[in-house]
Amino acid sequence: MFILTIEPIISSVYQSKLDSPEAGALAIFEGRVRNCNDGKVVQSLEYEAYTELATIEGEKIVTRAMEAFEILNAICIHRMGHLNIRDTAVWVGITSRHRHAAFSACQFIIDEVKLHVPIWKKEYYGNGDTGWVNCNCTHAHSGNENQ
Amino acid sequence: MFILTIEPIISSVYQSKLDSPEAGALAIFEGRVRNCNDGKVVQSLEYEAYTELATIEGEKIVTRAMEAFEILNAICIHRMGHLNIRDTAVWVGITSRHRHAAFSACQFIIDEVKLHVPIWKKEYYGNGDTGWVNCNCTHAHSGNENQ
Amino acid sequence: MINVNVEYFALLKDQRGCSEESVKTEAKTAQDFYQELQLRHKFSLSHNSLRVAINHEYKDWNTALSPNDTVVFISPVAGG
Amino acid sequence: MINVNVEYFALLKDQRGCSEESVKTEAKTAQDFYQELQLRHKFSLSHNSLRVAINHEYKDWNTALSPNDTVVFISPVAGG
Repeated sequence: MFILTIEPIISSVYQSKLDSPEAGALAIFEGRVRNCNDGKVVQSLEYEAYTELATIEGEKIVTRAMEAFEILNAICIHRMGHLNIRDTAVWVGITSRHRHAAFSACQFIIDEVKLHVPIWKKEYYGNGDTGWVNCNCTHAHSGNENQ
Repeated sequence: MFILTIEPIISSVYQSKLDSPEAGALAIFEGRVRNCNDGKVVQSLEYEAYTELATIEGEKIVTRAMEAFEILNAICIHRMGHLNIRDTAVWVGITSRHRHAAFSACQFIIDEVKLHVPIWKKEYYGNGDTGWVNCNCTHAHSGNENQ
Repeated sequence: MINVNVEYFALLKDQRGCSEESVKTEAKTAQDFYQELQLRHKFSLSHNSLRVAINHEYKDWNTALSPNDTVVFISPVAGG
Repeated sequence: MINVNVEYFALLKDQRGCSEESVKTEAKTAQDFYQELQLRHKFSLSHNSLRVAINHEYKDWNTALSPNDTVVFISPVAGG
């Protein structure tokens, strides 16, 4: 299951969906908004998605994980919109009988999501500038965003 | 932080202790009671610890993880006493700036805890037998436990 | 001359100043089409830094465009 | 002849039928001491499957015992 949501991600809500009497292991990864990136003070950030393709690519990744690892279930949730420091941006939860498969699948999903799912992140810095991460393109606060 | 507890482990309680504005990653592992082990139906189980040494060895493992990996915080909680299927037996939570360190430290801690911390697990099977896991020693329900 | 729908996200949306437009083009491939738009709108990223999706599917840059295709140029992603 | 405190856990506690006892012994090392107790109480596991802790610290089997040591024989652990 892969979901894009604008609601805050509550770990316990998704954990309860993973409950299973056969599951001996649960591995969870949460990506959270840090107050600092590349040496710059980050105040908040905004996630934007190309929703149709992001959903398709996200589901493909979760399906590939279910096939490639001995796991029972896999959920990946990505938050959209404006997020503050400490907010959870992405949540991945995996259940399996034995723990190694859960860890491997959890890492696989977050690695693949970061590479292939069309989601972008705009950082808002302490000095008023903004920048699209990975695009080498910080804009000054007063600058023309169309340049 | 390494803790032995007889109380149910509530993930959200320990997650909130790991909150930090620098943390970009949170990796969690939960070991849960499965309904099946080695082909036998498990109904419940009991954890027993040599408390003094378990606490010392557990703290050593968490300290080694803090030194060996680029992480911000690490917590490991192990439940004691009688547990039912789906209950959380062990909880490991790690925060870090970047995700790889969190995953590595989380796996390191659970691997080391399983190897070195003096905690034992007695399984109660569907047919009334019991057995100490890893001791090659299932006992029939009616048998003399002193044999 | 065919009609193609373009959706913009993130940096490209900021640089174009809109999120969607319909464009008449003689471009034969996705790459030709991007280069045409890059010139017109002064997009800062070359096609080498981007991927292209046509009708919600990642495609090669040399894919031919068909009338009414929905084209999205995908700047470096940063989910997670 | 020295006096040593022994604590039992898990399988060894079941096989001994108690969790703690004080034992007078002439055993020089932890290994000698375990073998003495194994014979007396018919413990099923040989010392090769166990580890030994003295005064809440893992020790080698050839560690010498001192009066009033607390000794724990640790059967294969199964935490997690």
